[in-house]
Amino acid sequence: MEPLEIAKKVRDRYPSEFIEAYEHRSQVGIVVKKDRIVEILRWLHDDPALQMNHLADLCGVDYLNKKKVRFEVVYNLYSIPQRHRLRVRAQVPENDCQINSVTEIWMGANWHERECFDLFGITFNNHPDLRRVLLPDEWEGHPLRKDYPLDGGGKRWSGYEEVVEKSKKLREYDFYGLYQDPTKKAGQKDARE
Amino acid sequence: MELLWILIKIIIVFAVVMLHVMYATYFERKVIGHMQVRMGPMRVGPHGILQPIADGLKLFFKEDIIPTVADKKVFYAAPLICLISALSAVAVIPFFQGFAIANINIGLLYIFAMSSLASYGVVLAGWSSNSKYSFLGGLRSSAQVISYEIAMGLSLVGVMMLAGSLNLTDIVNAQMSSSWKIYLIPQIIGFFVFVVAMLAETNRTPFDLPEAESELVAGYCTEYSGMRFALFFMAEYIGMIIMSCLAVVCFLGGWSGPFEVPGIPFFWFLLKVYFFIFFYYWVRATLPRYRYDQLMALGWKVLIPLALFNIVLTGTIKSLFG
Amino acid sequence: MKIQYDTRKKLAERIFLIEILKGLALTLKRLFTKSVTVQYPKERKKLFPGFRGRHALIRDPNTQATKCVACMRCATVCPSRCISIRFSVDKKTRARKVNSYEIDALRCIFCGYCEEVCPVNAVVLTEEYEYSDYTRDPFHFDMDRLLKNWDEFLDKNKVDQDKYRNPFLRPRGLSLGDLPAGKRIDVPEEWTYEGQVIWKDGKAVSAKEAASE
Amino acid sequence: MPENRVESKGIVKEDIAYEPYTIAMGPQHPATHGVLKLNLELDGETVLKCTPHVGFLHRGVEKLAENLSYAQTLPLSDRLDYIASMANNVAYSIAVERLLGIEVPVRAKYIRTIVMEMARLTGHLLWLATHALDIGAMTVFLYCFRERENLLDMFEEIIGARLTTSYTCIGGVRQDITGHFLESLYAFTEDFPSKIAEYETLIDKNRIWLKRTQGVGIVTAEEAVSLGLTGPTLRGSGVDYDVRKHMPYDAYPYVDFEVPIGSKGDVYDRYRCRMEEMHQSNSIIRQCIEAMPPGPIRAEDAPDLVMPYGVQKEVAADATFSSGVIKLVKDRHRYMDGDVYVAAEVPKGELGFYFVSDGRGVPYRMHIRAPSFIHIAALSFLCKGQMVADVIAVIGSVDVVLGECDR
Repeated sequence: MEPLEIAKKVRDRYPSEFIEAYEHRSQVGIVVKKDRIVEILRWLHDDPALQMNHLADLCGVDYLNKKKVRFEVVYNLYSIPQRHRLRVRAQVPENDCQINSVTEIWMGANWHERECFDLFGITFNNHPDLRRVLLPDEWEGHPLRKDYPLDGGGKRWSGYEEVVEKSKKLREYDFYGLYQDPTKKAGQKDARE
Repeated sequence: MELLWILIKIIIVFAVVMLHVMYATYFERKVIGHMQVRMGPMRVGPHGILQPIADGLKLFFKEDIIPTVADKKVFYAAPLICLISALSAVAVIPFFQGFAIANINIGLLYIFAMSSLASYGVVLAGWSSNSKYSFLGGLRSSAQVISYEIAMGLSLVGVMMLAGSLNLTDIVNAQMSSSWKIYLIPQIIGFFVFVVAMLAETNRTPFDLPEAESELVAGYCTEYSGMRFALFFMAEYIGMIIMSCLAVVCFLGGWSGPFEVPGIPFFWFLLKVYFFIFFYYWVRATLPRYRYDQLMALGWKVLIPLALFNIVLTGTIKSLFG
Repeated sequence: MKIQYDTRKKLAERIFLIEILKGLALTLKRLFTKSVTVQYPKERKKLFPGFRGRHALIRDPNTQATKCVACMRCATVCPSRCISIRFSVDKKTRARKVNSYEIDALRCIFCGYCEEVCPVNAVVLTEEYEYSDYTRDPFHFDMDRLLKNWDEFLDKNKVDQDKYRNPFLRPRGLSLGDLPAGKRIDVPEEWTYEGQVIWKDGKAVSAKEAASE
Repeated sequence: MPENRVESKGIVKEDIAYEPYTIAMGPQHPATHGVLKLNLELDGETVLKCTPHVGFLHRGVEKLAENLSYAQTLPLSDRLDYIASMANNVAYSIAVERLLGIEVPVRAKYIRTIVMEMARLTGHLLWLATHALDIGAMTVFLYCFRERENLLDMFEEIIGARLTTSYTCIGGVRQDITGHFLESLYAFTEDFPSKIAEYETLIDKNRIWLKRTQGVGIVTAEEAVSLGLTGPTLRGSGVDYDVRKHMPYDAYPYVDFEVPIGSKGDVYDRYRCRMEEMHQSNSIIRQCIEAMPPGPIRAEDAPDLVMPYGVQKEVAADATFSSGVIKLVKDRHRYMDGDVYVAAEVPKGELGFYFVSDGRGVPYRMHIRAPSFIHIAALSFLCKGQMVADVIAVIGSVDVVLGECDR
């Protein structure tokens, strides 16, 4: 089925949820509200004419100061039997930063949603195991948000000082404990200090 | 005088066995290397000939790390149990006519006893390390021992029946005087069971489960380092040599050969043992590893029934043809 | 395409371990074939020109200094930002003069973009790959060090600077018009746009020859 | 975590003081292919629960890409699946080209297809090597590396690097290939089927290999699709989904090849799929070599390598350096608002790039759909109820690489 037709079908079926449809480089996407997202995606997944059974990708996007609604969760769907593709973008406002989980529809969405939670701080309701996946559990902040500075903003993750202390302690067992740099005169400080 | 002669024999055998252990490691690396289109050790000496000495030195001078949570006494004892039991089994091997440190009448049983004692060392090492991987390795080892000890013992019953003795020298002499010259021909099933059990008994591929490096890191010897690790290593290779000797004595006619080599009475014996050791390496280079439960299934469901069938067959033939 | 495989075995195969014996035969055969190992410190593989190794600044044979004109293209394109250049501009001629050129080799990811974009072929990644050290300092290359790297590369590989051709100095397969003036150096016929190779009748021939036949 | 009711191997044990034996497999373990950590809860040697932990190799590629131009991000794609970096380069390039609307010249398409299939061979060879080594067949490991080394030598010849190649550029490839490369590659393809036969002699019908792989780590077609598995891992379960056929890119529409499909979805089926794929890759490479036409290797309208980001004005103002290696993009409208998701079939599965552009020379958001990430997520499903030794076999059969997973 043509992707634009699918977008039309979604609009007809869920007029209150539907915001817009667009085409870019011959790829079609629809923007919807987040409240009934599980219902919409389940319909796309189960409908015999659509059969969007492959969740190719799920990720978050942060439109800080660009759009009215700050976050979007993007579902890239593909139908292996029908061979058509559709992108569904659900808007998630900053003050209500949560959306329902789609793990009941696709088991594989589990880690995608964990990653999105980890890097954007979007909470997924009804998720079986919502923990950070790529970053340490005690990490502060969500790095892929646009207001998160590239260099980490000078903030240290908790546990950083411990590691530094430990490395200082272990330095006496280091190779450098024995090694004397012949090019350096005595009393000159090591470059690593 | 008798005692002195035994002492001299012990020293000779000990030195020879240790030399063989050293170079068994070297040849293993060379043979497997060339089978895998690479070269093996090439650095220490011409074609790496001094590699075992370098390895020994390295292991000897390495720091001996003992985990703080280990059961220390057992941790110290485990490699010694392995090594001593393996070495004491050498005592009964007849290298040529009349040359065995102890020519005892229960030689075969003695070897079984010693080789099962060696696995206690492995089990204790796994237990005392207080490490999870070591523990699993030790458990696997104990499971492996009970499945393969029996199969191996039963596979040799046929030989005992034909030779009518448990004395290893007598077994060889009985073979030479029999019409087949070697027991491989009438005992082909027993031989097959023995070879498989032999690989399993010495924890070699495809049955190297206690130390399966891709699953259990290094199994029972994960926490061992330096010389203690080397003791396990030596025990493994001595075990290989003993099992090869046993196979040669029981199935391939010991030191007998198609013709006599003047001056070297142990020529044929060594040649056959070397072939078996080569076979160990050859199998290691070729086969994947069994899974733990599959190995047990093979032991109990295939090898033990086969060995029992072999006993019945041997008994039938012996009673029919005398 | 459904894969067709049959792992059932015949009785003879089951009993006599045929497949295991085949495997053993293969390893025994390989025991007697020549090994493929390269005994590294004794023998070395010949690297292909353009191997992306240690950085160097090409020493201009006329001036004995760098060819760099401080255009900042390499520093701009570098994805890991490991190149830092300081230059001064002559107020009258508006010519730029390089004051310092530094590469932090530990930051570098060896993508080769710098040598590809350099319009005068000043910076290059040499075929030198053995330059490990015990401290970090030696990997912070300044301009003298980079020029010395080039000399060392020429000496070590006995390369004639005039004849040395690195495919990044003139990327293979680009037509002359696409290249800045500094990159229009003579290269083997095969590297030029006109001389690009295609496959014909079981061997690689240049497209020009194939067309003329 | 004491529980009173435990179910394992179909036997329910109730009302016993019970604590599962937990093992942390990794991040330093010989068989976890990098820095993967699996927390296993065992009953004897049976796995009750398997929890993968990743992120040890997280480098923040997605955040970095938001601050680098499209061309500058390309070398970072080498570091995703560092075993077959050529494939990542191609996948990244086709995604950016789709976003910018650039059509690649035919010769470049063929060259890319060749290197992509070579990358698939290197990836599959390394997979087979480590998979066999994990199951204990040590010799296969070195035989595979023998061939892989030849392929890496060819990579070195065309671009000067063996592992982190960065071979493609937006709109083509960076260097043309040479005659020596073509000839050695053709000779390799003639020889390679006999090498595959050699690996198969050692393991394909070996009874130990069959026992270790058949009936282990079974995943049905529905489960596999639901889990999001792709590539040979999905096709082993019998789902006919290959990005090269479903959404052809580069020269794949012009070549003739088949997609091997398994039936049961166990470790052995996935193994067979990849072995067949190696034959298919070999044939694709030969077809491409024979059909490759002469012509330009970079698109006319491809963006400049020195994408003026940050120092844009300074460079543009200086007229001396206006003639770059590649022409500057003339029509700026190429960089317009919009988003695309483009996937390519890399050795591990479907590697997709989701780009959001806001009209600058820098991606506003880049998301990498890394197949390894999803495959590792599926490990807890696949390993449940298996034995410790099977966990190793399953990890090997789904073929993960942690550089791609952690990004």
